[in-house]
Amino acid sequence: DTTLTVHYPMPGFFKDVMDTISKKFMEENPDIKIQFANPSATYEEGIQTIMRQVGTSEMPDLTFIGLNRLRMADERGIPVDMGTLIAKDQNMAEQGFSDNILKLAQVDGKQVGLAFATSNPIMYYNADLVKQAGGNPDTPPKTWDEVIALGAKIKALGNGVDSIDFRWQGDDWMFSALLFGAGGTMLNEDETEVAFNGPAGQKAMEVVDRLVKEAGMPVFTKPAGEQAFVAGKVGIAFQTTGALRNTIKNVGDKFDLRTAEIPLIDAENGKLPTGGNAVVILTKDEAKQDAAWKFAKFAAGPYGASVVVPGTGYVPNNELAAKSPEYLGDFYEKNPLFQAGLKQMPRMIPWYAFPGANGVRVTQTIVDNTSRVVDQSATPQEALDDAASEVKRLLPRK
Amino acid sequence: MAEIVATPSQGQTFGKVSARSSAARHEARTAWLLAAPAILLTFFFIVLPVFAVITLGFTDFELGYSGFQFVGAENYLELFGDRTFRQSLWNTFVYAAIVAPVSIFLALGLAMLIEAEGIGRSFFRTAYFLPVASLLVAMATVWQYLFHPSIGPINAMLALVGIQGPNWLGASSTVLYSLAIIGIWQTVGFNLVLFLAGLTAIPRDLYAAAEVDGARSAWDRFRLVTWPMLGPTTLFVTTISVINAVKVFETVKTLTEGGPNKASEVLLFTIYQEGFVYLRVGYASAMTVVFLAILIVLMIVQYRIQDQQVHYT
Amino acid sequence: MSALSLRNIEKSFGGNAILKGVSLDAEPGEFIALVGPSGCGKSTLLRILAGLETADSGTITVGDQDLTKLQAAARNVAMVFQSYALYPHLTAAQNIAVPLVMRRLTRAQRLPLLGPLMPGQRQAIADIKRDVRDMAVSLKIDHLLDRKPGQMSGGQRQRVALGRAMVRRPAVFLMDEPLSNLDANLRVHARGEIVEMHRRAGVPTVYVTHDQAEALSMADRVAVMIGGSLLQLAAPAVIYDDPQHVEVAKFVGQPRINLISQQVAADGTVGLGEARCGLSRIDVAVGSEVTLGIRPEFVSVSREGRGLPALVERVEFLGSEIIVYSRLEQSGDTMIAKLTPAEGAGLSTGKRIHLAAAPERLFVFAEDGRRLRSTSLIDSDVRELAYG
Amino acid sequence: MSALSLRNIEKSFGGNAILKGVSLDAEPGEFIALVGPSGCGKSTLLRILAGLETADSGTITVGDQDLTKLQAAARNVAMVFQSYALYPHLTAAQNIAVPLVMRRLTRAQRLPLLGPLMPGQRQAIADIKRDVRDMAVSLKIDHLLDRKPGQMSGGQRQRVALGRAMVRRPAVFLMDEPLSNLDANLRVHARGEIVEMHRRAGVPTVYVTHDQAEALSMADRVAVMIGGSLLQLAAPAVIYDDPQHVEVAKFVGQPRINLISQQVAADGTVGLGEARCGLSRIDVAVGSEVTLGIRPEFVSVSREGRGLPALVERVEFLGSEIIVYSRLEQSGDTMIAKLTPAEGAGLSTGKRIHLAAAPERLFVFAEDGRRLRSTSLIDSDVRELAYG
Amino acid sequence: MTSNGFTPARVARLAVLSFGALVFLAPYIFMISTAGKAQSDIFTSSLSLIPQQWFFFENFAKAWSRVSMTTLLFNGVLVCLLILVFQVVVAIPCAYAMAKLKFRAARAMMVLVMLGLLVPIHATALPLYVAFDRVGALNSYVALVAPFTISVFGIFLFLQFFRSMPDDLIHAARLDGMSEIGIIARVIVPNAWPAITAFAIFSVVAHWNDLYWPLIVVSNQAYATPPLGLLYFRAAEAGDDYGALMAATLIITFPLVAAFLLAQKRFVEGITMTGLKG
Ligand SMILES: Nc1ncnc2c1ncn2[C@@H]1O[C@H](COP(=O)(O)OP(=O)(O)OP(=O)(O)O)[C@@H](O)[C@H]1O
Ligand SMILES: Nc1ncnc2c1ncn2[C@@H]1O[C@H](COP(=O)(O)OP(=O)(O)OP(=O)(O)O)[C@@H](O)[C@H]1O
Ligand SMILES: O=P(O)(O)OC[C@H](O)CO
Ligand SMILES: [Mg+2]
Ligand SMILES: [Mg+2]
Repeated sequence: DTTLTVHYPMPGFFKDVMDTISKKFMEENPDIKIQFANPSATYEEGIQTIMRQVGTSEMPDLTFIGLNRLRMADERGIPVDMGTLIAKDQNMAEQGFSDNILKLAQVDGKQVGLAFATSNPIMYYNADLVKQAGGNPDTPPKTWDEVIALGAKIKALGNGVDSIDFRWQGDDWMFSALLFGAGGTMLNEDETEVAFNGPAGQKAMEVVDRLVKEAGMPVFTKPAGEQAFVAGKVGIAFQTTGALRNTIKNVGDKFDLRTAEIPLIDAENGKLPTGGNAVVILTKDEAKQDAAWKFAKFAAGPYGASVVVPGTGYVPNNELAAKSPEYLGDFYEKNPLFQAGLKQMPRMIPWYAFPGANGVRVTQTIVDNTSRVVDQSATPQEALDDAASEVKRLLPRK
Repeated sequence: MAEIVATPSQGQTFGKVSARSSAARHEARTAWLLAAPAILLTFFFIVLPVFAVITLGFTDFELGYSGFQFVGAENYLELFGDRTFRQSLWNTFVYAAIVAPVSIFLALGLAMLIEAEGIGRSFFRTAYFLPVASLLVAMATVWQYLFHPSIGPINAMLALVGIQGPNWLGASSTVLYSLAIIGIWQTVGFNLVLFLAGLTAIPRDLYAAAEVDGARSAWDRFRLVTWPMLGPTTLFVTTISVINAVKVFETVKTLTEGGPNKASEVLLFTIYQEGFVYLRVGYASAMTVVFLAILIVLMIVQYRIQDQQVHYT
Repeated sequence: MSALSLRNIEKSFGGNAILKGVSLDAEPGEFIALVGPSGCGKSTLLRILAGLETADSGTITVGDQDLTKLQAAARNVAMVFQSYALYPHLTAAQNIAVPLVMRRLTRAQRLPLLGPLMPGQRQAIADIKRDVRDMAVSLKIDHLLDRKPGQMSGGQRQRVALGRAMVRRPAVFLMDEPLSNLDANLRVHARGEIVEMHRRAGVPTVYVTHDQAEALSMADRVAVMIGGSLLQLAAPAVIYDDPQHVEVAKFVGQPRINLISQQVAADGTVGLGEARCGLSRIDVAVGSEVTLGIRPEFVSVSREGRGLPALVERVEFLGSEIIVYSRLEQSGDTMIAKLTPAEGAGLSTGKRIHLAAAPERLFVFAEDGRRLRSTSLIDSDVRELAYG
Repeated sequence: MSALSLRNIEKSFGGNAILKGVSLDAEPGEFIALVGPSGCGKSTLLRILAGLETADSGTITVGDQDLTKLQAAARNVAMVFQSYALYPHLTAAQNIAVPLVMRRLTRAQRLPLLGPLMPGQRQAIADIKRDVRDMAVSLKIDHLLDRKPGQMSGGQRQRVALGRAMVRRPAVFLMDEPLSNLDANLRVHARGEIVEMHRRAGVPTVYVTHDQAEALSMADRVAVMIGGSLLQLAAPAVIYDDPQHVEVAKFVGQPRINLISQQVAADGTVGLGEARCGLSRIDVAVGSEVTLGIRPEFVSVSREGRGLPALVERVEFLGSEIIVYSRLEQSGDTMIAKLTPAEGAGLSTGKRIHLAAAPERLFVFAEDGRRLRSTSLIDSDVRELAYG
Repeated sequence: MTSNGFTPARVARLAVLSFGALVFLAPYIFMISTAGKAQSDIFTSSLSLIPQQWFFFENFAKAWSRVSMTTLLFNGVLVCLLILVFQVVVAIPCAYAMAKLKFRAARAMMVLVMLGLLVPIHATALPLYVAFDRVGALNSYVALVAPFTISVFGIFLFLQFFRSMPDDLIHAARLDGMSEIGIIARVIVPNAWPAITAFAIFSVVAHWNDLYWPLIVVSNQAYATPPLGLLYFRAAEAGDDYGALMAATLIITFPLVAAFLLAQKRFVEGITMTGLKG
């Protein structure tokens, strides 16, 4: 018998999903036992916990790492290289792991994990408020200008109703959504210069600024924004599709919840960052590695995806799951709210991961400076410049 | 004693001397034995770690990497220029400067009211003490909701009287004060109980004497008897309150993560971030040393000021 | 009009009647000692007088002013507490100054920082300082003025407490066992000081004590309170020599008065051996139970001859006197006799002695404790005179 | 061999010599009272005896056993403390049982849960219970055995403390002011009980008090300690009537002895008015300073006639006696006289009186306090006899 | 002092106290109300304390099943109990020696105690973490308990209390034949219950609620203490199930509140007697 210790982040999203998957896995593999380590609240805390535990007996055998933190993990030599395991396995594609999908969890071509849950940012809106504000909920805004105009109208409803909640807190993901949507990048090609303060970045940050100035977006903390939205006090929210299931539950039948694709500054070439995480094998124990590999494939495989997608709102990361009637089947037809994320899948590119030891700090710097724009204590330009110079300092000197 | 040890031959000649020192030695040996566990544990869990922190403060030790180098005062120099750390120092100071005095005086006032009141003493005592006994991690969620800018009860009530409530935890201008309110809420009960105990210990005769002496108003009696007699309690309460305020961590960790834009970054949170999140133990140790130094200086200053005024019977 | 007058003061705590209608008048400058066993209500009465406690009924007047409804702070009454109740954080000088500061300075003048800016404050403070010093000089504690109570001995603290009470020239002066915290020698000395101080101040004083020696030696009149009632209020000698109640006789006098229960004989007399007293028929019936009292110093002891036979149980030598405890052979009552060393020489436990008493020294008390009128007789007179 | 013997005990605290070489022997069954003013070292001596404090030098023997090096727990010495020091959480019975439990049960037998399983424990406990009950019966507290100290009166607590000390039949019995927490009446009563108990137990006892009446009335011998030295150890009457040191005379006797400084006259005499004493030339030179002492009860007062003129300063009425404080017109010394109420009748402050004393009642003390041999003379004898 | 009548001053006093109590209890009122609400009923635009549907049972059931509440409570009780027992067992003999025995180190120890009072676990957490890591003791009850086995605050508190205990009592015990350990066990401890209770409340409240240290040394749910458990339970993103969270909070808060209610009289008494008031 083998016992695998599994660690994962964001129990709010994944607790139920993990329980279901591990139960099923243990039924199918009676000789392997799954036990969970304490989950971490965020991807960042997750990776920090693992980094602290490396080399100690506390280190779990498997963990789920945010896609943007795989690079950091790899730089410290934490994950087991899955290349050899894949080579042994031979029929990955048949199990639904296309090359495209495998790529999501590669760092410099090295397979460090298997993507488990993938997401992109979408627009949630309160159809009732949109209607009250004179909009048509069936044709949600397609550009940021339209969003801002609609937001201003919603704000004008008064009665404590807020217009927009743009989820800029926590990490740089939503900023990336604006930046990539404008065709920008974080650093230049060879990662020697900061690039997010270029024209694309300026456009991105200006959107944030205008959301506040023109559409009256308030300064929400993360939970405050969520709560206000599900309470029916916010017109439009932008955040990960992964939060969909929870949002549906929290809204109940208080109002008519809808979703739509997120506007892009560059509607033609704009891209979106891929959120989510990948399962990573940590154990160096050969015997355990086999069991771990089995579990990793199971979780990231079609069965896993068929649990993750309906249970959270993530988009399918496994082609088999997406297409085979055995798994998701007619799920999307029956659940139109889930379609927004699905439709955006072609635009998904990797969530950019900064090089070096200070990755977490870098993203924190971007968040801090975005907050200055949100609370209007800095202009977009100032915020970008400050962020750029700070990030430059934090990047590894080459 | 020292001389006797130095000249054992003399000690032998006078039986009386050895009798005395043997009894005294026996007592001292017993005392050592009884104190030994405490001394050992203090050494291992307080003294040694403090020295370790001081030492680590001069290294570049990082968790996850083995080995480290001594870097002299580099960490301290870096601290000097660290915007986050300066912000964090200032925030901690502001927080403590609000929470400690308010929670002390509020507790004192409430304690006197409860003491003067016959009924419901144990109800009030419990009601005010409850926050002390409850999980901040959990209560933070409630506070987050209470403070919610648009759907929160506090702003809803303010709206009833026509006041546009602030964005309590969301705005960098108010976040620290909001945390201070929670801090006060959590500390008052503790101080209150201490003050209640202090009040019961004041001899009733002193109040009688004050009345006979012509202290007509409650304020006069407070100035003449209550306040001076509570001196030692106040000293203790102040010490505990200041230390606790400087140690604020849980609310920041659970409610704001230091944000927005470091507006609620406080010392312990910064140390935690550096040490356990960014894993820079050496740098975090240097911060810890500064933190300890601040505590010690604060206490010395406070004792100096209060010692002159506090009366111990 | 008396200087201080209490009329029918009643007080109960939670249903227990503690004071059962106490009335008392003091002349100007009179020193009244209030004695009684512990718990009889002395402190309660004093606290009512001071306004620290409110009576359930009754009135208090000082001079021609009715104090009953005034607050303590508004009465011009000073009090010295058993615990002294000095403010531990203030120096002796500050302690003594408190009542003056409270009365002479306005609220504004007392403010910590602003006070000195108020008009007249400087002058008033200078006056207070002078008065405090004068008081301290007269109590011989001017060298202690800068000390705090914690740094003073019991006797010194007591004087500071006296100073604080006297400095404001009160209309009435109250003291609640001010000497009970002092040791025996200091206590005797302090008695003299308080009497002296009282004479100079000339203020009516009520002095509570449970030490009867203190009461007898210091007071103009002694009020004996027992169980919430004033049983007798009279000059010390009267209290001692002419007690109106058995409890008064019992409480006053050291060693305690000898008390013997007896039935009134058919001839209407009671007595001890040959010393007999006649009682009035109006007061008491033949055969009813009465109590005879005789003070130890009036019991005479002889080795042989007349008197009631008794066995010595214990002899206590006290230097200038000897106390003999013996048991009467007939009745089994214990009798205490107080003798000079010469008289008591050679007495020891187990010896047989004879006790006698002068009939004019016998007190007779009725069953309810009241003193009965009696005529002293010697045995031979009885048949002729008594019960006539 | 004496039952208890202290040899040359010395003790200092932080450089202050508290005991300056104290030696003391007690016969089997003797009751010794140790008196002295507060702070003279009485408790310290007792604590050294008990082994609670170690002496700097000196030896302690009980019977023929040298205790000096033994720990308190190993000495068979019992002590009753001023505060009684009863265990507040234990009942009276448990309190009394403690010393027996500690001595008769092994460590294993005392264990909370395992104890009862040990062989012999049951029997030992039954014995202890019986002994405790016997003790309680003899102290008349058997009805209190289940109460805790908090539920008992002062007198009852004191008896429990006595019971705890006596139950183990100690070789020496020590008491440190056991009565000082009781009120006056109870104190007189308790004195008798302790003496009685001591007589029955027959254990040498050292009894510390600062109340001289207690010492005189209870002890076989009284040890007067002043400033860390034993000044006199003798029977009570000897201490009172024949003090060997001025401090002893001063400390014993209530009211205090009258002391008057005088220079030895050219004829080698000193005296008070006509009552004069001759001194031996060997003891003291003409013109040197001595102190005359006369007890208040031996001062006689007359309104006119012979004797030294004096002004009455204060008259204290104490029921059975009257104390008169007066100031000698010539020397300005204060003199205290103790009179019967009859003798004192009519005296009041400011009256002029004449004081006289019997020469044989005069004590003469040298400057260093030693008592001087003296011969009593009356004025007319002086020329002929003195300084011969 | 406390008359039976309702004077205006008294009414004002009661009003102030009651209002204050209401403010202090407000978070609990919301907590209880939320614990009874369905998920979609919690964040609404209307303020209502009364749940629309009665959801207490569901929420408590969920709280109980979604985190292993029994494990959390067990861990909390075990850790607090172990800490308390060690602290008391270590501090009492030490405080006794410092208060009642003569030995040269007493003075130095007093200084150590005063300094120790100033050093919170937060300051020593880093090296302690490194040390526990090195000896492989992370994620264990040892790691949760060991650093708190010494409580300088406890020593300080007991010291104050013992100083006020009469020397005579200890002398009597020595004369009765007790060893020093015997004195502690048979005389000191039975009479120190008020102080022990007061200390117990301080200690249990602090450690039951402590998040900092468990967060650092525990990553395995089997050793999670209540606050840690709640932290995991709390939604990481998107308002998760607040009703269940509040129910869990109530479950975890209850033991402490009950303990305080039971012990409060002794607690106040204990503080009074330990001379914290001076
Ligand atoms: N505030 C109170 N509440 C209830 N009972 C009281 C109160 N104050 C006094 N008593 C009771 O009233 C009685 C008289 O008390 P008081 O203090 O007047 O006695 P005392 O004569 O001064 O005694 P002592 O000589 O011991 O001082 C006592 O039985 C006491 O218990
Ligand atoms: N442990 C100690 N350290 C320093 N000084 C002490 C100590 N114990 C006693 N003393 C001093 O020794 C002197 C004698 O003390 P002791 O207690 O023996 O007096 P005492 O005769 O019993 O007085 P009292 O009648 O007041 O009880 C006092 O001055 C006291 O201050
Ligand atoms: O939740 P995910 O995995 O979609 O990641 C999105 C970011 O964390 C949201 O800020
Ligand atoms: Mg009284
Ligand atoms: Mg003593």
